[in-house]
Amino acid sequence: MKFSVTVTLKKDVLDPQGKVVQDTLSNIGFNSLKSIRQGKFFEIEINETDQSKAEKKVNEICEKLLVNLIIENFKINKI
Amino acid sequence: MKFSVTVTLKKDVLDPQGKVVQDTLSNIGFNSLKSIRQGKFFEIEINETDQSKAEKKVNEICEKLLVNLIIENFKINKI
Amino acid sequence: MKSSVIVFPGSNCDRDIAVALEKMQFKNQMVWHKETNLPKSDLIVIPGGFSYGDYLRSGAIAGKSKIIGEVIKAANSGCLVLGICNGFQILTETGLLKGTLLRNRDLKFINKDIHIKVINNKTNFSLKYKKNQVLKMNIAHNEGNYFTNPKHLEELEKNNLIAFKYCDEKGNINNQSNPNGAINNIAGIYNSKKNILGMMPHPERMVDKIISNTDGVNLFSSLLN
Amino acid sequence: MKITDEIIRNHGLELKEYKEIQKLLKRNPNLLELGIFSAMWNEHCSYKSSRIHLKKLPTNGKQVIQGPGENAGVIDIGDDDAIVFKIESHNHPSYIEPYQGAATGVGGILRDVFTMGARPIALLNSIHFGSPSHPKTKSLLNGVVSGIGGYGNCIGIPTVAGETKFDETYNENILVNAMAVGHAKKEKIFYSKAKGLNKSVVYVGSKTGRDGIHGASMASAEFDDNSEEKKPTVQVGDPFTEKLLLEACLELMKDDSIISIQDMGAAGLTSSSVEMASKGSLGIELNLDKVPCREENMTPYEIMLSESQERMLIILEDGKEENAKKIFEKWDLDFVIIGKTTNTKNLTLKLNGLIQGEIPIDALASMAPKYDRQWVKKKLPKNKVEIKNLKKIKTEDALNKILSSPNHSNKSWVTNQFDQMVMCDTAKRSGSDAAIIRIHNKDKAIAISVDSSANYCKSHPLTGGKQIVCENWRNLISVGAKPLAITNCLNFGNPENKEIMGEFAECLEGIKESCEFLNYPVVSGNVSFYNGTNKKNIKPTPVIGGVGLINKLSYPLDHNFKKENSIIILIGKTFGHLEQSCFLKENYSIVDGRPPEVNLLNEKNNGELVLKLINKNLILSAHDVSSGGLITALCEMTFANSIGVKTEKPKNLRNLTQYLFGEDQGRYILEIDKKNYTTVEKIIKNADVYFENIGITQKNYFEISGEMKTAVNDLFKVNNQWYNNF
Ligand SMILES: Nc1ncnc2c1ncn2[C@@H]1O[C@H](COP(=O)(O)OP(=O)(O)O)[C@@H](O)[C@H]1O
Ligand SMILES: [Mg+2]
Repeated sequence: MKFSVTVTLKKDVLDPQGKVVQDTLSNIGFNSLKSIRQGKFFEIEINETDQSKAEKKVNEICEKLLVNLIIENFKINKI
Repeated sequence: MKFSVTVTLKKDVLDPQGKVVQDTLSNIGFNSLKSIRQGKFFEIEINETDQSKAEKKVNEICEKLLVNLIIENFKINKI
Repeated sequence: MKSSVIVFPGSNCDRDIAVALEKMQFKNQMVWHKETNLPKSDLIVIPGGFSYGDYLRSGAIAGKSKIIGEVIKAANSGCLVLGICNGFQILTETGLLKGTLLRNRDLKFINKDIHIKVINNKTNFSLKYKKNQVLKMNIAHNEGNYFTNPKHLEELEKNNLIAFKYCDEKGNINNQSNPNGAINNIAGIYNSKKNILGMMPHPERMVDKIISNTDGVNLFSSLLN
Repeated sequence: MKITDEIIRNHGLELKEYKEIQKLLKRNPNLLELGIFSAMWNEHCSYKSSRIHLKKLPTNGKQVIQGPGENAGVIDIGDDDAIVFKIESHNHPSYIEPYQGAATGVGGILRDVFTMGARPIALLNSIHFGSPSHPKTKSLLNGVVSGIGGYGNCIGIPTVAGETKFDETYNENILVNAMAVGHAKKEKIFYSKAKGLNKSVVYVGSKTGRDGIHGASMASAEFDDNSEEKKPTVQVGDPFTEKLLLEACLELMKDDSIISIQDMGAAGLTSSSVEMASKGSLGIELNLDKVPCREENMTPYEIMLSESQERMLIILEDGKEENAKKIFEKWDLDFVIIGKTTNTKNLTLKLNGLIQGEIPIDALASMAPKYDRQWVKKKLPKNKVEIKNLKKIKTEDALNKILSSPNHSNKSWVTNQFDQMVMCDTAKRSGSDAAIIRIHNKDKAIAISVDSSANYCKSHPLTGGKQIVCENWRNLISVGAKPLAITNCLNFGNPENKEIMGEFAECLEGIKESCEFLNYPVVSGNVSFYNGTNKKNIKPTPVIGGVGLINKLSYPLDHNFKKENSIIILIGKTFGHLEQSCFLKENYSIVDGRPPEVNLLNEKNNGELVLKLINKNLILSAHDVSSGGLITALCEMTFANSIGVKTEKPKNLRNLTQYLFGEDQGRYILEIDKKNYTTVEKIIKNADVYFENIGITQKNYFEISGEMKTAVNDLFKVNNQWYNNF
């Protein structure tokens, strides 16, 4: 079973990458950009046929390793 | 208008990050994991009310700056 | 004084810190990350480098290693812990130190000599320095942009838990003298009990006149007291 | 599958070469075999156009332990210490994907060095980009610099010196050359020559994926407008795994388990296995089903031609397999016995027991084509530039132009992205004439520098070839090191063009003359041909990487003025040679005429004298005079400590502009404490070396009497502007 996980920085956390990208874009003439924030993306495949069990596993993987819960949020989607 | 962009490595391109994450997960006891690949995620907000125009802009931003087209693929979604 | 240096795959300042510790007469041991027992030590050092390639987030994977559990136990019972650069990142990932280290402000790796000011000189790590003394140190990192929430920041400032701040040659702390965007120019912090220090600059690179200078020596000699 | 002419051409082979293959095999090759031939016979692996010329280089000397032919050269630096070093190009991959191309270039050269049993102690690079105004330059520069840093910083080896240059000749073809230097014990050098029958052939490191299949052929094919399409073969570097591989290999090398070891570089498993067997006059048999693969269903063709990084092939002594395996498992690396040595002198490839291909090793190695390509000599250009006819420019303005030009600007934007201090033995970092690296736990050190002069080489390849070796030698002398040996990376255009081949042959002749005269042998190197696009070739750009020895590092010398009121002298004669100079290029956009003459006798005498003075502790700071001439060199000496200088105009005045900006060779500027001046003067006069007393240091101001006086800090600012654009 396959899932995608998106990890994003929490609202009040500084996003230096997003900021530089935004500055660069406005330097090269993209003025309509309002905001851009950068995060991570994972594609996870798991040997498990029961969806709710699988989802629980992925959730655990996120909380234990993939995500720094102090500064990041995450979202899981089945794909 | 808001979009999400997911950037993933092309098939057959080495993903050193994903590999280390996978090994670590199996070391800390996640045995059912089949594969994990890492990518990037962006949330982009744009001052533009026409969806197709907005999408075109986002596409351009991706190709010009966010994505390394040589080794990465990307997908845009309206959110 | 007994010290232990924890070695992770991808650590690369482990030898450097060992050389500095031995030069300062510490009895030092290297501890491989797969070991489950930590030798009895007065000081544990988590060295700089790129543990696990800094993949995922710098320090994240090392923060999950077996030996780290032992480090946490020792730290909680009062053992002195020093995390330098990647070691600082690992300490924040384990929660031993609060806050986090984000990408540098301009997204580039930075290696250069910078200046830092000794903010608290009353700890086991700093008592040989003068208050507000300006030190020339070397930094080498991609993710040294210290960030924390406003509440914790206030706690750091109020309880004198900031070890060092970036400054210029003359001691001015401002945006120009901030190499990586760290909040309030923070270069190193203590935990509330002040037995754990995390810092981005590399004191072990400043113990030999032929190579650089000796501004790092007093950090180690403070620890010997 | 039928092998068509098109398939042959797609493999970068000429039809006549294919005929040769049929003759050697006495049959038609299958596709796997064709792929293997194409990898081994391409320019990159076979050196088919260059071998005849490379043979002429001097490669011997008391200091040489291993010359060209191994993974890297090895020299003796006294006691039981040896230095292992080599330079290599990664030009084409870096143009296609600058970050990964540069990163894997660094990874590759590091493996060459630690395969020989050395712990890498320093990295250097020579990078050449197109014109700053070219639309691609900025992102290529960014990508290459962060790629070099990304790899070196992560693995924890300091990047300590290099050169960064811009010229429109590299618009469509940048140069990325990486050099690695390692330290080994003299008695513990490892070689690639296989020995003994039925020995285990072991694969260690990363898994094999479909990376860079046909990269080796790509690296030697000229670009055309479709080259963007070749992209998916890009290799991705994994410095973390390389660090594990480095530590695991060095751990295994502590005892004597290893008979032979070879990294998998260009043409991966193919070239590594063939090289080991060929050097040992043996056969080798590989079971491809045993090779650790990253993707499912990889074909023998893909496995043999993959250029996945961070892999090694090792031949082990009998009975050592278990222990070796333990070491690699400790470091979380794959370790698989994939074959054995045989007496067949064939490369035998099996899949699940069935033979997939079988080729005589000799056919791949010693019988590979060798061409004596046509070449033409280049005459010394006529004197052309009439200085008198040029529009007058104020000295100060001309100096500012040079200091703020891309090629002369302060490089800290680049070098601050490299960890220069890790390992804590870097006594002089980038910014100095040569980097100084202390040998760990000892008080001796080595000095290292890389240099090139494409304009000189273009104008007159013979002189240019001579000049770069001398400039490199001078850079080492300037930090007090005795130059010992060099490595070289020869970046040229299309060798099938006889002008280009002439540039190659004559640059090499020049290199040879200097190396011979200076007892400065070549111990390793690399040739990169086909640098160019659509028939437009780059200027000939040989790059020299030199290593020298400092016997006792009590006081690392640099080029920064140390105090006020010291006496400044200039060693060597000034004629005022302005053709091909930086002065003409930056101020008049003139790149014309002949390069400055190289007088090897003076070069040697001057260098040896300077070294003697330094060794007697009579010199406060030293700097060689190179591009930009005397005034630029003097200026560079003032920056670090804000100590300026006051110089007098020369007494028997030639043209002042020529005097200040001329690029005559073999010159050094020395700062001497007043109290030592008479001693120094006596030594110089005894050595019969020409020198001039040109001025005195002073606080804060850079002054040429009656001509200009400017605050040092202002000049420094000018020197630091250019990279702010990035
Ligand atoms: N890409 C680079 N990597 C490391 N160091 C560099 C690089 N480019 C330039 N440098 C350093 O900048 C300084 C100036 O370079 P250059 O003008 O080529 O010196 P020189 O004329 O003495 O050969 C040198 O110390 C050189 O090592
Ligand atoms: Mg020089």
